[in-house]
Amino acid sequence: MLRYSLKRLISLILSLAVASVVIFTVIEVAPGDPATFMLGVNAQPDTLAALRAELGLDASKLQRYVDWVGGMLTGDFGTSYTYRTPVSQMIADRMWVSLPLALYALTLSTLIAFPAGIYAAARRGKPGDLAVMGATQLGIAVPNFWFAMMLVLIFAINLRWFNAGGFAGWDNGLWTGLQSLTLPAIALALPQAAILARVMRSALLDILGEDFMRTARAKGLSRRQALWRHGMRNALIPVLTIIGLQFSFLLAGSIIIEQVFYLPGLGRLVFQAISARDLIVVESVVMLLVFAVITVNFLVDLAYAAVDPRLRSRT
Amino acid sequence: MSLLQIENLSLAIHGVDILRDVSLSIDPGQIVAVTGESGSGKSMTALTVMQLQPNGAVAEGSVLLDGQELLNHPEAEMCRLRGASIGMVFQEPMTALNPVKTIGDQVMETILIHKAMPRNQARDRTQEVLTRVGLPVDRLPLSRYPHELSGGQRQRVVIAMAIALRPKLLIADEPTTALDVTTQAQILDLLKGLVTEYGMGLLMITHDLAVVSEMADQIVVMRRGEVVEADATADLLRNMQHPYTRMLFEASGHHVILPEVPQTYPLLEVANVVRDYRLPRKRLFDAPGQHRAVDQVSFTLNKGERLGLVGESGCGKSTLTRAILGLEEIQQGEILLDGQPVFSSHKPNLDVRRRMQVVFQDPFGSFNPRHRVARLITEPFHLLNTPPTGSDRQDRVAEILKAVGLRADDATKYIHEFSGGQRQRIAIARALIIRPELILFDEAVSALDVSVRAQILDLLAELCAAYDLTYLFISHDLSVVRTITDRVLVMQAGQIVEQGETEHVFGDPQHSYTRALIAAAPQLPEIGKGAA
Amino acid sequence: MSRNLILGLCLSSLVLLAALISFVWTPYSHAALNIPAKLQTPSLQHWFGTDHFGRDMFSMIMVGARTSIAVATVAVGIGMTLGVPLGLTAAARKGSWLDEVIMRGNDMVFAFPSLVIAILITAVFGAGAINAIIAIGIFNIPVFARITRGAALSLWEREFILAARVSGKGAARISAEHILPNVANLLIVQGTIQFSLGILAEAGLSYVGLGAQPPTPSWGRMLADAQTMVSFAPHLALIPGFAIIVTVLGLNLLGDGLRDWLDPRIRVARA
Amino acid sequence: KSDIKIAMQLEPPHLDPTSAAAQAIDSVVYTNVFEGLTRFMGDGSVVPGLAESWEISDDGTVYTFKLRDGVTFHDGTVMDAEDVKFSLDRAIAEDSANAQKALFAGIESVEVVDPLTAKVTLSEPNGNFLFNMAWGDAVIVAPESIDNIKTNPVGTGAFTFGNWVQGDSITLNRNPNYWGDEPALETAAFKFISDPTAAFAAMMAEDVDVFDNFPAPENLPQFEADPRFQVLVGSTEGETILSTNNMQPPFDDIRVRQALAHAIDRKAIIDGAMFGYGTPIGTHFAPHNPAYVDLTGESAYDPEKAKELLAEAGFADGFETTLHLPPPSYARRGGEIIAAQLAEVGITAEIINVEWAQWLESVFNGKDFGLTIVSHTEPMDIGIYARPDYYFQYDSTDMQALMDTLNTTTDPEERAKLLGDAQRLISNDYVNGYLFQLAKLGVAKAGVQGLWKNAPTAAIDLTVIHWSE
Ligand SMILES: Nc1ncnc2c1ncn2[C@@H]1O[C@H](COP(=O)(O)OP(=O)(O)OP(=O)(O)O)[C@@H](O)[C@H]1O
Ligand SMILES: Nc1ncnc2c1ncn2[C@@H]1O[C@H](COP(=O)(O)OP(=O)(O)OP(=O)(O)O)[C@@H](O)[C@H]1O
Ligand SMILES: [Mg+2]
Ligand SMILES: [Mg+2]
Repeated sequence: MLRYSLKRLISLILSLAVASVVIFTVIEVAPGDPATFMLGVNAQPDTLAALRAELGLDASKLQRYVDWVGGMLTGDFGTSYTYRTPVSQMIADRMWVSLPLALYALTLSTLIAFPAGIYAAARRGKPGDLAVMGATQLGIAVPNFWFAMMLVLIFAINLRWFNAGGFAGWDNGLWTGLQSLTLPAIALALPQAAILARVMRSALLDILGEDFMRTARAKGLSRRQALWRHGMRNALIPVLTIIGLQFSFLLAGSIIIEQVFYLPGLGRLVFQAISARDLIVVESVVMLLVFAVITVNFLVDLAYAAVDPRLRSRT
Repeated sequence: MSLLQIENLSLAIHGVDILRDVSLSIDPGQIVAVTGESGSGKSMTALTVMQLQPNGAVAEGSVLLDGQELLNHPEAEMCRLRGASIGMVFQEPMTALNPVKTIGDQVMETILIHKAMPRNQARDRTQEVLTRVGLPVDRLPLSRYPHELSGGQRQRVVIAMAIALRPKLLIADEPTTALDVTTQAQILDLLKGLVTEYGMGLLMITHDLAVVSEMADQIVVMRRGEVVEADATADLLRNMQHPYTRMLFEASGHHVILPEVPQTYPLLEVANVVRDYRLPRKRLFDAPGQHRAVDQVSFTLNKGERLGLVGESGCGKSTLTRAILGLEEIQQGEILLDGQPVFSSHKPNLDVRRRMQVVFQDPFGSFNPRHRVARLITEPFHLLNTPPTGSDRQDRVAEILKAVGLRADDATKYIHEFSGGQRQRIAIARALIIRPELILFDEAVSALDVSVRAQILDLLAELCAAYDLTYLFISHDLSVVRTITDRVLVMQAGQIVEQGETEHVFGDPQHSYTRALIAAAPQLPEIGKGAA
Repeated sequence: MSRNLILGLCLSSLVLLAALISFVWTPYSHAALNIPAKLQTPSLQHWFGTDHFGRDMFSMIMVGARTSIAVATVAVGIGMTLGVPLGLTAAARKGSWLDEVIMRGNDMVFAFPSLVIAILITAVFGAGAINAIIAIGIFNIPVFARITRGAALSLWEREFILAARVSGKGAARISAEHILPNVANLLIVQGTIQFSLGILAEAGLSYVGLGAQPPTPSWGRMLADAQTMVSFAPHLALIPGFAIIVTVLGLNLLGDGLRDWLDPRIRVARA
Repeated sequence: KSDIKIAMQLEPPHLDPTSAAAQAIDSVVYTNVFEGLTRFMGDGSVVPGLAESWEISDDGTVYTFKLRDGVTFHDGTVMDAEDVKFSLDRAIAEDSANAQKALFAGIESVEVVDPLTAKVTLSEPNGNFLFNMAWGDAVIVAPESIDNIKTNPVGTGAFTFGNWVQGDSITLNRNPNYWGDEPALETAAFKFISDPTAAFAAMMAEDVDVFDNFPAPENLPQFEADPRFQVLVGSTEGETILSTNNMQPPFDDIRVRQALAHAIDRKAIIDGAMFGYGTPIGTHFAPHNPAYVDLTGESAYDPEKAKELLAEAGFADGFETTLHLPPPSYARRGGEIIAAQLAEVGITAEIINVEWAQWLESVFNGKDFGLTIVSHTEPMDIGIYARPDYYFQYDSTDMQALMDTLNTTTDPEERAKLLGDAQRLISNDYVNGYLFQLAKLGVAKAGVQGLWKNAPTAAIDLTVIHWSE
C-alpha cells in the first residue's frame, strides 16, 4: 500500500513538473502584450516600457519560469498584471465559488445517477430500464451550455424561482449561497449524471453476471441483498474512475457555465485573464487546475485501494 | 421418502429445450453423481433445484425437497431455503468469492442472513466451520481476502459457506475441475466426510468418470438434456445399458498404441536451464524479488521419442515450453536443438525456430477469429525462406487438413464454425504444416470432452506413424500422459524430480512427489467389474 | 440489428444527408443577409424561420451540419491515426520505458482541463476551425491510445498471438496483422462516441467564439448568437440546440448499437 | 431607498483612473471617488470641479486655478495646490503610466502659488486644456495615498471606496465629509456582468437596479414594454468606424476607399447589428456636438458605384482582405454584415475575431490589418487624423495643419469652423468607413432617476442618482 502510494506520488510530481513546462511554453508564445492591453490605445512607448519593467516582463523567459515555479512552491503565485493583486488571493476567492459549485454538481449528479443506475440495472430490459436509459442518452446529448440557457429562461426569467446568475456570496448565509449555485450546478450535473448512471448500470450488470453473485444467491440472499452487499462495492471501482474524471471536468470545465451564470469562479477568471493577457494568472490557474486533476486522480487511485483489497496488498 | 425427488423435469430457456424429463432422487447421506459431456444440462438441473435458472427459463415437472415442491415456490421462501436447507458449491473457486470481502464475512453471511444465531455466536460457528473444512483460524485468520488464498483454500471457503448451516442437501457443481489432482483428492475427501458426518444428501456434478466411480452411490448419466441411464454405481459399472454410457467410460480410459521409437539420436538437449521472473519490489528500496519458475532443468529428447511432462499447476511447465520455443530468454543453461542454440545473442534463432511448433490448450483462444482456416494454418510458413505459393500452398493446406481428419474445403471457413475438437485438429494442422522436427503440446487435450479427447489422442497416434513425430507432451492428466508418451518427466516447483520410461515411472514411482501425484489421481475402475 | 442501431443509423444518416445535400442545394444561400426579414418564426417560406440577420435558419442548419461533421471527423481522425499506433506500440512493448513514456504522456494530456487548453490553443494561434480541430484532436489521442493499449494487452495474452510468435512474426507485424483487426470493432465504436463528443466540443468552442469563424455557419455559434434573443425568438436557440441533440443522440445510439451488434463484450470509455 | 445596484459589462482591472485606459475604472470612480479640476456634466459640458474658477493669460499659455476651500481627501488629508502639482507632475513624468499622456503634452510647469492657487504653464496655447483636465485621467490624487491607489482609491469625491469582491462587485459608500451637496444614495454597488444573456436575465429578475450600458440592444423592446423598467437611449462619444489601413494596398488608393464607403449600407448595419439604435455618421464626429456636419450623403449606399470605382482602380474582380473584429457585438455583428455587403461588390473580407489584447498588439500597434471595426470612444478625438503613425495611418499635411491651428484657437466659433473643415476633409478622403455613433443604452428600474442619458465620458455619476418616492 505504501509503495503503491509512493509510486503514484512520484509520478504525480513528475507529471506536475512536465505540466508546468508545457503550460509556461504555450502561454509564452501567446501573442498579445499585457502592458499594451493595460494602457490601451493612447499609451506612449516610454510608458509601456516603464510598465513592462514594473511587471517583470523584461526578464528572460528562463528567469521568469524559475521565478514562477519557485514562487508557486512557496505559495506565492505572483501578482496579477491587470488586477495588481496577489494571484493566490484571487485564486482563493474564486475557489470559494468553483469548488463548492463542483462539489454541489458532483453531489447532485451522484444523487441522481446512483439510484437511476441501480434502478435500471435491477430492471434490466424492462420498461423502467428503457426509460432511464433513454433519458440518459438524451442527457448525454444535451450540450450543458444550451441546457443552462434553457434553465435560465424557464426558472429565472419566466418563473423567477432562482436568480438568473451572479453569486450572492457565502457571507449572506449558506442558503443564499447554495441558491445562487443551484441552477449552474443542475446545468453541470445533469449531463454528468447521465454518463454516471450509465456507468453505474453497466458496472452493476457486469457484477450481476459474476460467479460470486451466484454464490451469494445460493447462500440465501435475495436479489436485492446480493446487489447491495456484494454488487455495490465491486461496481464502485469503475464508478469511482468516472467520478474522479468528472470532478476534474466539473472543476475545470465549468468555464462556460460560469460565463452563462456570471459566477466569479476560476473558469471565468481564466477566460478573463486570457482575453486580458494576464499571463501570470492564466499560468497559475491552469497549473492549479492541472494540479487538481492530477491530485484527484491520485486520490481516486488511493480510493481504489480502499475499495479493492487486491490493490492494497500489491506491495 | 427421498430428500430430493426430481420428476420429469423439463426446462426451456426462451423456447429452447434444455432439459427433457429429467428424473432423479437423493436420500439423506447419499451421494448422487450427475455426469455427462459438456452442455448436457448438468448445471441447469442443479440451478433449477436452487431455483436460480437464468432469465427466461420455464420449468415443468416437479422438484420435491423433503416433499415440498420447489418449482415456482415463492422467491422469499426460496431465499429462506437456499443456504439453510440447500447449499451449493460452484466450479470456479477463483471467481466464486467476492474479491472485496474477507472470507470470514462471507462465511458468516450465510449464518447471519438466515438469522440463525446472534453475531458473536455466528462468529464462533464460522471459525468452527472453517476449521472443519481444513482452514484452521490460527493459520488462516477470518480477515483474509480471497486473493490471499490458493485455489484449493478458496474452494474450502466456498464449501464452508455452503455447509455453515448444515443443509440437508448439498449441490456441488464440478467442485474440483479447476483444481490440481492432489488438491482434488483432498476436497473430495472433505465432501465425503461431510456427507457421512452430517448425513447430508450430496448432488455432485462432474464430468470426470473416475471421480464419479470413486465417490458416488448413484450415477446419473445425462446427454443432451436427458437422463440416459441412472443406477447404483456398482450396478451401473457392472452392467451398462446405454451405448452412450459405455462410450463415455471407454473414452475416459482410452488407450492408444504408439509406434515403436526408431533408432535415434538426441534432438533436443536441455541443460541446467533456469528461468527467473522479476517480481515487483516488496518495499520501495529493496532489490526486486525473483521468482525461479524453472530451476536447473536438464533433459534430452531423442528424435522420434514422445516425452511427457507432468506436474501441478504453476510448477513451470508452460514456462519451460516458452523457453524451448525461444520465445523468452533464459537466465542460465543451454537449450540446443540438433546442436544449435534456440536463442543466440539475445535473439531467437530463426533457423531453429522453424523446426519446432506448438499446440496450445485453449481451442478457442489460439486462433485469430478474423482469419480463415487457410490463413490460420499457413501462418508458420512465415518461418520459411521460400514459403509455397499458389496451388502448391493450397495443396499443402488440403493435405494437412485431411491428415487431421478435416475436409479440404474447411480451409475457407472461419474458426467459430468449428467445434472444440475440430479446432484442436486445426491447431495440430497448423503445427504440422511446416513438418517440424519437434512439436510441443501444452495441455493440448485438457479442455476437451472425454470422447473428443479420445479421438484427438487417436489422431496423434496415427500422425506419429505417418509423420515420425517427436514431441513433448505436457499435461496434468496422468492417464493421458501414460498412454501417449514413451518417457516422462515429473516436475515440481520448477525442478525435474523424476524421469524415466513412462510405464516404469507410473508403475514404480521413486520420488515421493510422484507417488503423491499418482495416489491422488482417481482411478477409473475396470469397466464391467464394478467399483472398489 | 437492435432498435438502438436502427434509430442511431437513421438519425446519423439524416444529419449526414443534410450535410451532403447542402453542398449542392440549400433553400436559400446560408450567407445571404436579409435584414428586413429578420427573426421570422418558422413558416412555409422559411421552414426553421430566419435569424437576426434574416438568414434562412434551415439553410444554416444544413451547412452547420457540414461544419460539425468536418471538425469532428478530422479531430477523430487525428486521435485515431496518432493514438492507435501509440496504443499498439505501448502494448507491444508492455512494461518497457517506451510503454511508460507513452502512458505517462497520455495521463499528462488527460490531466489538462481540455476546454481550458482548447481556449489556450485558440488564444495563442487564433480562433478558427483548424485550431478547434487540433484542440479537440489532441484530446482524442490519449483516448484512442489508452483503449487500444488496453484491448491489445489482453489480446497479447491470447494463445493465437503466441502461435504467431512461434511462427516467427515480430511485434510490428503481429500488431498489424492480429491485434489491429481485433481491436477494430472497439475502435469503430469508440470512434463513434468520440465523434459525438467532438460534435459537442465543437459546439462548445464555437459557442465561446473559438470555433469556425463567420460566415461559416456553426451550430454552436448560432446558439451564441441566439442567446440574447431566446426570450423573444426562442426558435433561434431551440433549433440549433435540437440539431446538436439529434446528432449526438444519433451517434451515441449508433455507437451503442454497433457495440451490441459487433461485439457485446467490448467496453467503451466516455469521459 | 438609498442604495442601488448598478450593473456594468466590464470589471475594472484596478481603480486608478490615472494609470490605465480601461473605461470601467472611470465608470466606477469618476466624480464618485475622484474629482479633477474641471469635470464633465451629463450633457457633455465642462464645468468647474475642484477648481472653483480659473484665469487664462492673454496668450492662452498660463492657467491659474483657484481651488475650492475645505476639500479633504477620504483619508482626512486636505486637498490643496500641492496635490494638484503632484497629480499633474505625476502624469507628465518620464516614467508616468498615464494612458492618455497626450492630454498633458503641452504642460511646461505646475506651480503652487498658495495652498488654494495653482498655476499651470503651457508651452503653447491649447484650446482644449480645460476639456482635457475634465478627463478621468486628470483627476487629483494625493501623494499620501498614492501607493495603494489601485486597490484602495482615496479621492475627494462624494463616495468612498467600500470593498471589492473580485469578479463580482465593488461597493461605494457615501462620504460624510463631502464638500458639495450630499448625494441621495448611501451606498452603491457596481456589479459586473459581461455576458449579454446574463445581463438580460439579471435585469429581468431584478437582481440589479440599473444596467449602465446594456450590451444587447435586441432586448430593449422587452424592457420598454415592461412597466417595471425604463430605457434610456442616449448617445456616447463612440464613433463606430470601419477603420481602414490607409498604407496597405489597395487601400492606399482613394478610389478603393471610396468604393468601400459606397458598398456599406449603414441602415442595414444599424438595424442588423444594433437593432436600430445608433445614429449614422458620415465623418469622425459626434452628431450631438454643435460642430457636427452631416456628411452621410457623401458616402451613400450605392453598390453599383462601388463596383465602378473598384473597376476603375483595377479591381474589377474584387480583392481579398482581412477584417479584424474585437469582442463587442457592434464589431462582431457589424463585421458579419459588412463582410456580406463587401462580398456583394466583390471584396472578400476574411473575418478574424480577436480579443482586445490581440487587437491592440496586431492591429493597433502592429498595423497588420486590412479592415477593422472599432468604436472610438474618446471625446473629441478627431485629432487622431493628424497623427500619421496612428493605426489607420492617414498621412495628410492638410489635416495636420488644420489640427495645429485648432489647438491654438480658443474662439468657439472659429473652432467650430475648423472642426467642420476637418470633418469634411476626412470624409472626402474616405479615410475610414464611417458607420454610426454608438448609442448609450441604459436600462433601469422605473423608479431610478437622475441617470446620465448620454455618455460624454465613461461615468456613472452617483451624486445625481436618486429613487423617486
Ligand atoms: N443462460 C442461458 N441461456 C440459454 N441457454 C443456456 C444458458 N446457460 C446454459 N444454456 C444452455 O443449456 C444447456 C445445458 O447447459 P449446462 O450448463 O447445464 O451444461 P453442463 O452439462 O453443465 O455443461 P458443462 O459440463 O460444460 O458445465 C447448454 O446447451 C447451454 O448452451
Ligand atoms: N510473466 C510472468 N511473470 C512472473 N511470473 C510468472 C510469469 N509467467 C509465469 N510465472 C510464474 O511462473 C510459475 C510457472 O508458471 P507456468 O505457467 O510455467 O506454470 P504451468 O506449470 O504451466 O502451470 P499450469 O498447469 O497452470 O499451466 C508460476 O508460479 C507463475 O506464477
Ligand atoms: Mg456445467
Ligand atoms: Mg501452463
